[in-house]
Order: sequence, then C-alpha cells, then structure tokens
Amino acid sequence: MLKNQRAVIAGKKSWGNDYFLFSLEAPVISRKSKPGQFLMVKITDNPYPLLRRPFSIHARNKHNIEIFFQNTGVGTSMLSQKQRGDKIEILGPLGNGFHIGERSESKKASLIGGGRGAAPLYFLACELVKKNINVTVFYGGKSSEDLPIASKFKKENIRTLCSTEDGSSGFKGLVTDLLETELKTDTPSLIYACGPEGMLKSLSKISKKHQIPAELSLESIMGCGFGACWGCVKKIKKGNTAEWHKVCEDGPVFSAGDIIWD
Amino acid sequence: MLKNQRAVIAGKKSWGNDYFLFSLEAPVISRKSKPGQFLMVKITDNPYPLLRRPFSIHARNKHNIEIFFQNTGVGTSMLSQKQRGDKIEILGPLGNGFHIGERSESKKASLIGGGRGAAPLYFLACELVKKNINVTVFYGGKSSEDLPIASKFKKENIRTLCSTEDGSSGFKGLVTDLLETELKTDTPSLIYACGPEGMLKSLSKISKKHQIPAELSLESIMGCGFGACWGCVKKIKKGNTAEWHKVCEDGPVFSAGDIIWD
Amino acid sequence: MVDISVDLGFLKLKNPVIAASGTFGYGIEFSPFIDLNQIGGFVVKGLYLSPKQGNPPPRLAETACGLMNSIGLQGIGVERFSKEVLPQLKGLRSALIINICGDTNEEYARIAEYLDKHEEISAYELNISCPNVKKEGLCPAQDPDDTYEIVKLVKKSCSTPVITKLSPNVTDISEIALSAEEGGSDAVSLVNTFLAMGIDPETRKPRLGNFFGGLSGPAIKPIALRMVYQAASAVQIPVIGIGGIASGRDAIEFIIAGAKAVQVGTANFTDPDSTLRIIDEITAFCKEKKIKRLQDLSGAVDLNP
Amino acid sequence: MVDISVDLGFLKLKNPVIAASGTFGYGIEFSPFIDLNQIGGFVVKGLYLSPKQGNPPPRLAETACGLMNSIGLQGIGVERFSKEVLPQLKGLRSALIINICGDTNEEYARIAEYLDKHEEISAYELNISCPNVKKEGLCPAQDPDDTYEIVKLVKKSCSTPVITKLSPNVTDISEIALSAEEGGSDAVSLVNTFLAMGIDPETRKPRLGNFFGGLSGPAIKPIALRMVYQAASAVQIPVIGIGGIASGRDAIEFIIAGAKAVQVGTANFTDPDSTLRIIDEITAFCKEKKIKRLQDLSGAVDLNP
Ligand SMILES: Cc1cc2nc3c(=O)[nH]c(=O)nc-3n(C[C@H](O)[C@H](O)[C@H](O)COP(=O)(O)OP(=O)(O)OC[C@H]3O[C@@H](n4cnc5c(N)ncnc54)[C@H](O)[C@@H]3O)c2cc1C
Ligand SMILES: Cc1cc2nc3c(=O)[nH]c(=O)nc-3n(C[C@H](O)[C@H](O)[C@H](O)COP(=O)(O)OP(=O)(O)OC[C@H]3O[C@@H](n4cnc5c(N)ncnc54)[C@H](O)[C@@H]3O)c2cc1C
Ligand SMILES: Cc1cc2nc3c(=O)[nH]c(=O)nc-3n(C[C@H](O)[C@H](O)[C@H](O)COP(=O)(O)O)c2cc1C
Ligand SMILES: Cc1cc2nc3c(=O)[nH]c(=O)nc-3n(C[C@H](O)[C@H](O)[C@H](O)COP(=O)(O)O)c2cc1C
Ligand code: FES
Ligand code: FES
Repeated sequence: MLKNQRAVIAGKKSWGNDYFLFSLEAPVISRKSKPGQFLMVKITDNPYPLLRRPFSIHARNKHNIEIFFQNTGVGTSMLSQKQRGDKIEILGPLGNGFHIGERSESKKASLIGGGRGAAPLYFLACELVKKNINVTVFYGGKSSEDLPIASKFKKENIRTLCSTEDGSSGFKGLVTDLLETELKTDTPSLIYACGPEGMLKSLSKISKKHQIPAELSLESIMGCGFGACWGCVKKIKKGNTAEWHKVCEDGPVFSAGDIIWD
Repeated sequence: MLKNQRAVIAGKKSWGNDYFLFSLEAPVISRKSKPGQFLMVKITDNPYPLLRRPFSIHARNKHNIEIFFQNTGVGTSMLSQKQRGDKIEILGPLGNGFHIGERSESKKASLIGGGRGAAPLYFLACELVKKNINVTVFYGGKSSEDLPIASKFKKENIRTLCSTEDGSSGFKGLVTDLLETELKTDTPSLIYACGPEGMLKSLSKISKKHQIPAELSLESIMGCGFGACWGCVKKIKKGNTAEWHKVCEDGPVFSAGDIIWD
Repeated sequence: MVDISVDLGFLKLKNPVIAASGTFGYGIEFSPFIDLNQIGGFVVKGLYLSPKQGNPPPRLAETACGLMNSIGLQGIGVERFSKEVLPQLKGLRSALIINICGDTNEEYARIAEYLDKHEEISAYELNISCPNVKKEGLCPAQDPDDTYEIVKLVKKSCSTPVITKLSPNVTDISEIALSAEEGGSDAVSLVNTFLAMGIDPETRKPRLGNFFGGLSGPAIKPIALRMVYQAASAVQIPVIGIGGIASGRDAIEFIIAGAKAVQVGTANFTDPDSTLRIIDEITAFCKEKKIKRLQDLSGAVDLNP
Repeated sequence: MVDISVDLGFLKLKNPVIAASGTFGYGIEFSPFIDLNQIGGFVVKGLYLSPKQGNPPPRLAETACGLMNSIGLQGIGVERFSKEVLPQLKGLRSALIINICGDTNEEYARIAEYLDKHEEISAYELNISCPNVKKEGLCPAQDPDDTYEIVKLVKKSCSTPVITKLSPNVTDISEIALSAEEGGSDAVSLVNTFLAMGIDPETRKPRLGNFFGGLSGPAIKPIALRMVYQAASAVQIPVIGIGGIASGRDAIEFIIAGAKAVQVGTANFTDPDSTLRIIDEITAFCKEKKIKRLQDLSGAVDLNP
C-alpha cells in the first residue's frame, strides 16, 4: 500500500519566498491517495536536516500529486530551492484522510483553512464537489499575501470566503470569526478544517456549541510518519478512555469531539 | 589584509560531474592575491558540512578570482551545485604563495600538476610568463578526462606536456616519469608543484637527486585556514630542528628539502 | 561470494544488521517497505510488564544531525505483546530480539521468565539504559553494581540468551561492560541514547514534554564508536555496535572498531528501507575490498602510524 | 537600551560571549576579522609549563555537524607566552582568560603562580578536562576528588580568579561541578570536548593521528545544554555554558538553562567573526522580546507544561 519513491518535480510555482507548490510525478501514490492523507518528503540525502517533513496531498490527477507548502524553517527552505526536473524522495500516502460522504445527510460542508493549512482542503473540496456536496471554503491568513491559493478554489467555482488579520483582503479578523458570522445565517452539516492549533481549538468549541460535527487535521512533529516511532502522539478519546494516539497512523484527521486539548 | 566576504559567482564552467570552475566577483581579494595562496570557501549556511573548504586561487583578473575544483566528497559536491548568480562566502587570500623570481637565476621553471593540483599552477604560470620566465607545465591525470585545463595553458602559449596513467592522452605513466624523461635532455632551474602526496614525495626525491630546488604546495585538512586551530600541521625542518608547522600559515608552499615525509 | 554472516556464539545471524529497539516498532510496521526475513534481525520496542502510557508530547525534537526523543516507552505490556504481536511474527526467519524494561530488577526477571517459553525469541536485550523513565535520567546502566545485579538475576530466570544494552552516559564504559560480562551477559550492545535537552528561546519551555530526552543519529556516531572500541577491548563477549549508523561504511567502521554486529536506529525513520540498503552496501564494500568473510574485519583496526 | 552585560562576581563582562580555548589562538589571529575589544572576552589556547610538540597529524576530522580534534595542546609554554604574547595583548578591553594545563597538580599550580603578577589576566581557566593528553583519554575532571584537589591547590597558589573547565565524559556532571565549587573555584565552565574516534574503512586506520580525539560543534549541543542545566542546578557559583554555540539563539538557550555567560568554540573556525555576530543576535533577540537585562534570563526556563 505504502510507497517510497523518487519523484520528479514536474512543475513548480512560487509566491515570493513564502509559499511554494510542487507538482510531483508519482502515479502510484496519486492513484491511492485520499484527501487528508500526507507524504513524508526527504529534503536531502545528507544528514542535515535529519528527518523527512510531512506535507498534505494538496491535489492530484492521474499521474501527479501536488504539495503546497510554506517556507517556515530549514527543511522547507531547502525544499523550496529545488527546481523543476530535480527528484525528491517521497513516502505515501500516509494516514487516514477526511471522511467523505459517510453521513448521507452531509450535503453541505464548510472547509476552514488557516494559512498553509488550506493545503489539504483543495483536494478535499474537489472530491466533495464530485459527490455533489455543497462546499464553502473559509480561508484565513495574516494578510492578503497569505492566501495564495484562494484563486484555485474560485477557479473550481467553489464558494470561497477569505479573511485576513490585517484586513488587507476579505473579512478583517480571524477565519473562525468569519465562520461564526456565517453561522448566524447558514448552518453546514459538517466542518472540515486544517490550520494552526489555536484555530482548531476554536473550531472544537464552535463545533460543540453549534452541534456541527467537525473533522480536524492535526499537525505534530513526526519522526517516521508511518507508526514506528510513537513520536507524534496527541491525547485522543476512544470510548471512555483518553490515550496518546499517533497522529500519523490514527490521524492526522480526528473528530473534534475526540481531541483532548491541553 | 585578510578578507571575509560574500562573492557572487559571476561565471561557472563544468567538465562532466567531476571538475568545476567558478569565477568569483571579489576585487579586493583579487588585488591582494599571489600564486599559491588559497581561499577558505563556505559551502553552506547550515552546519553540514561544518567546515569551510580550502581551494587555491586558480586565476585572477582585476575584479574576479577563479577557483578550479574537483568533486571529491560532500563539500565539493554541494559547492558544484551552486549556480551563476549565487553568492558564496570566501575568506582570503590565505597562506604564503610560491616564491617568484627571488633567485635571479630562475629563468626556467617546470610546473608539475597532478589532477586538481594543477589549479594554482595556472595563476603561477601566468605570473612567471609576465616575468619572462620560461615555463613548461607537466600536467598528469588518471585519464584524458582528468586534464580539463590543459587547453587553458596552451591558450597562453605555455609549453604543456600531458601524461595519463591509462595512456588515453599524452605520455602513458605518471607525471613524475614524464618529468624524469624530460630531465634527461633539459634541466629547469626551479620546480613548482602541486598534487597528490605520492607525487610530491617523488618530486622531493627528484629534486634532491637532480639538485633542482622545488617548491611544493601541500594539502592538509584545515579547521580554520588562518592559523587559529593548529589542525593542519606537517613536519617541517627549520634550521636544525623539525617541528609541526601550520600548512595554512607557514605554507601551503614549502621547499621540498624542508618537508619531512612520514 | 562474500560471507557476511555473523556468529555471536549464542546466535547466528545471516548478516550483521539488526534494527534497533524503539525505531522499528514491532517489526510489522516495516513490512510494507522491506522483507523482514532479509535483515539480520530486529529488536522490538522496549517492553514493560504492564502497559505504559509514555510521556507527554512533544516527544521529538530535531537537532543538528540528531534526534532527541522522550517517548517514555509507551507500549502494550508483555501480556498483550505475547498474545497480539508474537503470533504475527511466527515463521520469521530473522533474529527476533525482545527489549526488556523494568522499574525494578524483579520486573526485568519476570518479563524474561514470562516470555521464556517462546522459541521464536532469539534473545533478550536488557534495556537498563533508558534515560527517560525517571526524570533525573538515572538508570542502572550508569552503575557497575546495578548492572551486575540485574544481569545476574535475569540470567537466573531464563534460558533465552541475554544481550545487555549499555548507556553512553557514563565515565567509564569498559567498567560497565565488564560488569555485564561478569553478571553472565551473553553479549553487550551499545550505545543507547545520550541524555540531552533543548529549550525553545521563544517560549523558554523545554523542547520535550519530559524535559530530558535521548539523543540519537549521526551526531553521536563518533562518541558511540569510541565507546564500542573501548567496550570491545575490555570484554570477551560479543559487542553489538549502535549509534548513528546510516550507511554500510558506518557499519564497517563499527565492525573494524570491534563490533561483531550492528544496530540501525534513527535511520529507519528517515529511510524505512535503511537496513536492507546497509546490508547491500556492506556486501558491495567487501566485494570491492576482496574481503571474503566480514567477521575477519571485526576489531581489525590498523594501529600502525 | 538592552543591558547584556554580565557580572560573574569576580569578573564583569560587557557581554556574555567569550571565545573558547583552543579555537581562538592567542586572540591575535582574529584581529584581522574582529575588534577584540568588542567581545566579552577570550580564553587563550591551553598553556603548559613547557613548550609542547602536540600530536601527529591528522589532527582534525569532520563528522556529521561536528569536528573531532587531537591537537594535543601544541604550544609555546608559559615562559614564551608571557614574554612574546602577553605584551601584544596590553591594553585589551575584554576579559583575558588563560587556559591552564598540566600533567600533574603541581604543574597547574606553578603556572598559576608564574602568571599571577600579570594584571591584564582576568581569570584562569583550569583545563582539567582535556582528553587528548593521555592516550586512554582519562583526565582529572572525570573524578570528583581529583577535581577538588587540583582546584584547591591552584586557589592556594594564586589570587587570580579561577574557572574550572569540566569534561562531559562523566556519569554525573553535578557531582564534579560541586567538587570544583567545594575546592574553591570561582566558576565552572562546561563542556570541553566529548571523547570520540573515527576509522577510515578504506585503510582501517584511525582518522586521527592520536587515535582518540575530542568532539565539538553543533552535534554536541543538546548534550552540553543538558549538562549545563544540571551543573547550574547543582552549584551556587556562576556557570559558563559551552558546546556547539553558533548563533544568538543557541547562546540564549544556554543562558535560559542556567548559564551566566557562554563560550563559542568551533564556530570561530567556520566564521571568524562568529563572536561578534552572536553578540548582535543576542541584542536583537532581547530587543524583540523586550528583555531589558539579559541576566534576568539566566535560569529562567519555564517548567509549566
Ligand atoms: C500531517 C501533516 C501535514 C502537513 N501538511 C503541510 C502542508 O501541506 N503544507 C505546509 O506548508 N506544511 C504542512 N505541514 C507542516 C510542515 O510539516 C512543517 O511546516 C515543516 O515540517 C516545517 O519544517 P521546517 O524544517 O521548515 O521547520 P523547522 O522548524 O526547522 O523544523 C524543525 C522540526 O520540527 C518539525 N516541525 C516544525 N513545524 C512543524 C509543524 N507545524 N508540524 C509538524 N512538524 C513540524 C519539522 O518537521 C522538523 O522535524 C504538515 C504537518 C503535518 C504533521
Ligand atoms: C591549501 C589547499 C588548496 C587546495 N586547493 C584545491 C583546488 O584548487 N582545487 C581542488 O579541487 N581541491 C583543492 N584542495 C583540496 C580540497 O580542499 C578538498 O578536495 C576538499 O576539501 C574536499 O572536500 P569534500 O567535502 O568534497 O571532501 P570530503 O572528503 O567529504 O571532506 C571531508 C573533510 O576532509 C577535508 N579534506 C578532504 N580531502 C582533503 C584534501 N585533499 N586536502 C585538504 N582537506 C581535505 C575536507 O576539507 C573536509 O574537512 C586544496 C586543499 C588545500 C589544503
Ligand atoms: C524514538 C526512539 C525510541 C527508542 N526506544 C528505545 C527502546 O524502547 N529501548 C531501547 O533499548 N532503546 C531505544 N532507543 C534507542 C535506540 O535503540 C538506539 O540505541 C539509539 O537510537 C542509537 O542508535 P541510532 O543513532 O542509530 O538511532 C530509541 C531510540 C529512538 C530514536
Ligand atoms: C581545535 C580545538 C582545540 C581545543 N583546544 C582546547 C584547549 O586548549 N583547552 C581547552 O580547555 N579546550 C580546548 N578545546 C575545547 C573548546 O574550548 C570547547 O570546550 C569545545 O570545543 C566545545 O565548544 P564548541 O562546540 O563551541 O567548539 C578545543 C577545541 C577545539 C575544536
Ligand atoms: S511519526 Fe512516527 S509514529 Fe507517528
Ligand atoms: S587550518 Fe587552522 S591552523 Fe591551519
């Protein structure tokens, strides 16, 4: 099922020195992937940086998959310097994705993405649309430069509402505030989200308050990505007990109600 | 005197994946350098590989200096991937160069270069020619692919004799054998050389046997390149005593007769 | 043909490459990537008598060419292990080594006793060197007498061969290796992780949930190699080298220093097929250097100047 | 304005950044690159009573994010040092610290006595932790009693303040730090290098001429930081943190762990102006975080989960 392979960078797009999109030739992984799953990407053959980096599958077509990432440190910076034609080693598809269409009543979905957290939501939105589910994307960032893939959603005719903390584009404030404003007039049957921990915590509260089930994709430092190191755990409720569960294997997507925030 | 600066790679040339030539915009260092001096080149801003790498000054003009290097390990491999326009940090000019024209009788010089060891000899040859010294270059390698800069010497109308171990170009055998053949008919007043230790050891013997003074440029693993770490020492005779001397500060060029080989 | 098999006396391995405890899960996690039968063997994740919750996250932090972890031996305990995991490993044709942890000497002995009937188990590895369990980071492997006592007790309790895994957080590794040997250990393996820590200057908080953690990976290799050399010079029993091994040449370095076999840890995370690649690289090295029997290299460091 | 000055009690530094012994020559080597008066201070290369030849090459080997060295304290001896080098350092407005080595306790004391009249010397640093001198790599800093004895003797022989430099090659660093404190040391600095080795698989020869060497650089930082934290928790005297520091944030990490000042070693080789850059980065960090006095950060690790 899992595959570790060298994939050619077939396309590269960048927004300044902050956001990057790579298209990778990886037909087998592409075929198997589901929205919410991720890859472990090897940055270099040298021992620095040591670990692979996890990135969500941002989009796929028959042969290629895409990753969309933000330059936030040594690994992403080195990755961003790769060029079209370079090869990178990727392992995937990893983890469990978002649950789609399992509840027949889920005909209306709100997708909330904070910053680079919007990455997996594009793949998800496309799949939901295919299943005739009504999708609204809430996409928030610090400023207008942090919303580089807003146009991609719009191009697919997906209703996309943006927010920025500095008000430079769309609603001024947090994306969760934008969502709450919307909830006054319109209630989705399901929330899907990915983004910073603070945002996900707020969404857990909103989900509870409004009684809308929410699926949240968590981030965690990962040693392996495939369940071997036990490094990536978060406290998750299963039945009556709360235990450390692996984000890479049991997640990265969890039901908001099952996550024990500290 | 010394300078540490970021220099733009103004030009890049490569021979397969083995040999590379960078032209670096570094006017101050260029102006100060003498043949046989070297630079400490920073490979990356990351801690891997940790140390700078020493490279001889291969050529210079008013604004630029050149380095010519062989891809032999992690540092040179990473360096070889830099592109025109990239900046690299260089420290130099370091060490004492070859002695030129100090002996008035030195009107005929033989320059012996093994493999990448030919790097400093181009700068040296050009300076000697300027002083009307008769120069012959002996340039040896494993095979014809290891003699990439032979044409550069020839272009300057410098007499250049090549040797290869596999006979694919020029004399078949070691460059020291080629030199010995020449010595039968023609004796230079001075030998300058740079190359692998085995070659330099042979040259020490030849220098002694034929009583031709020889200046040899040594290689040594360098921690700093400017005399601070005491890591680069070789045993050198000074007067009656032999002590560990720093290759970076007291060398890299030493008189053949002063080097104590182990 | 190159013979890279290894005879530890109590155990024959088809090659010297063993996957290290805590970096290879229960083995099963790696079957999507490699054929488990092709490696020399593997050591399962540290096993306590009872299930363990492990430490709070963050449990990992990356350092320069290294990895700090404070997993805290989260695990299912020996009973569930023997019921749920062992049956899945039936028919395995590589060495299966069980890494044993305890809060007391008796706990080690009880696990050794409990699992002793399982013939599919090739050896125990006594993890007396895990720095994560107590917050002060002290462990029996830091004291020669404690080491001797544990080994002695476990040896009395079981017939399965015993490898004692040593901690690098000691002044004199030879002393501890000798204690393990005197206690009756069939081999020693070293090193476990180096006690380490990190602080985030932004938050002033420790980088690991458990404050201290263990450092592994290429960063520690030069120190680990020195300790393996010292231990191998001190004891007669086989030494298994561990610490930052990521290539065939790394493995060869440990073998020349005196190790009979090696364990590969952190490299399993960065490349899940590291063990197989390292085996291939060892074979290729021996071919190139015309070494017929890898074991002839063990301890063959050339001390002439 | 940010106050990054440091008061060690016996010595005031204009900032917490000191260049480490053996990586800064006699200071003079760095004057082409930096103004020596702008750093907190520097420790000169280890000084023996008599001139030393040092170890045979190779003396350096690079490792993953680390550097191994076996220089063996090649040097000119205390007499030539005081005649030839000290005069060149007259008028220096940074702390000048002399790193003292000896084969016997008495040798340490004799150097301390010999140099005691020189007022330009701010402090001695007792290098009781150099692993290169004896081939087995043992040193007084690995034993609490030996540490106590040396410090006590040196303190009796001089009035210059004494910093004791500790070795990381020990089981319990707190114990050794406490011994130094009891012996009367005015401060401790740690860590010196980790005893390490390397082998070239091609030749089977050791990578260093002296076989064993000391590991330094970013690779060791997480272990060094842990030891600095432990030492600072154990003693009342100031602790100077050393090990892999290459940036202002690295320095801040050691200060939060409990160090009052730091030393920068290997980074001087890779960037001769590292010390100045680190000072700038510390100032910038304090400004950004609105920290008025750097010393308030010392030991300010936040242990809340
Ligand atoms: C399942 C999953 C999916 C992700 N998908 C994306 C994506 O599609 N696009 C994107 O831009 N980012 C994504 N991230 C976050 C991304 O992995 C980190 O930004 C990246 O690892 C940072 O590496 P660095 O070397 O640049 O940063 P550094 O801070 O230098 O990294 C140091 C270490 O911390 C880890 N780390 C740092 N930040 C994070 C983080 N937020 N989450 C997990 N580990 C972290 C790194 O992996 C590394 O081990 C995802 C994370 C997870 C867990
Ligand atoms: C004064 C001087 C001038 C030099 N000039 C040139 C030149 O003009 N062109 C050229 O191609 N090479 C030159 N060299 C050799 C060059 O420095 C090495 O090839 C290079 O450092 C190898 O680095 P690496 O990371 O690719 O190899 P690795 O083997 O991965 O390096 C590992 C470590 O060993 C050191 N090292 C490895 N080989 C040598 C060597 N032969 N000499 C010194 N240190 C070594 C590296 O610097 C590094 O610290 C010179 C060396 C010296 C001392
Ligand atoms: C995440 C992680 C978990 C570990 N768990 C264990 C364990 O349960 N038992 C044990 O004896 N060693 C454990 N170790 C130590 C490794 O087995 C090995 O000794 C150490 O990592 C050094 O080898 P390396 O540098 O190749 O990783 C663990 C190491 C890591 C990185
Ligand atoms: C080449 C070299 C020489 C050293 N010489 C000495 C010395 O003479 N005396 C001493 O106390 N420490 C010496 N050290 C140790 C350093 O002062 C420092 O403690 C160690 O390198 C760790 O710091 P770092 O990681 O910043 O380099 C030396 C280190 C290196 C790399
Ligand atoms: S990242 Fe290793 S278990 Fe999840
Ligand atoms: S390389 Fe540091 S002294 Fe020569």
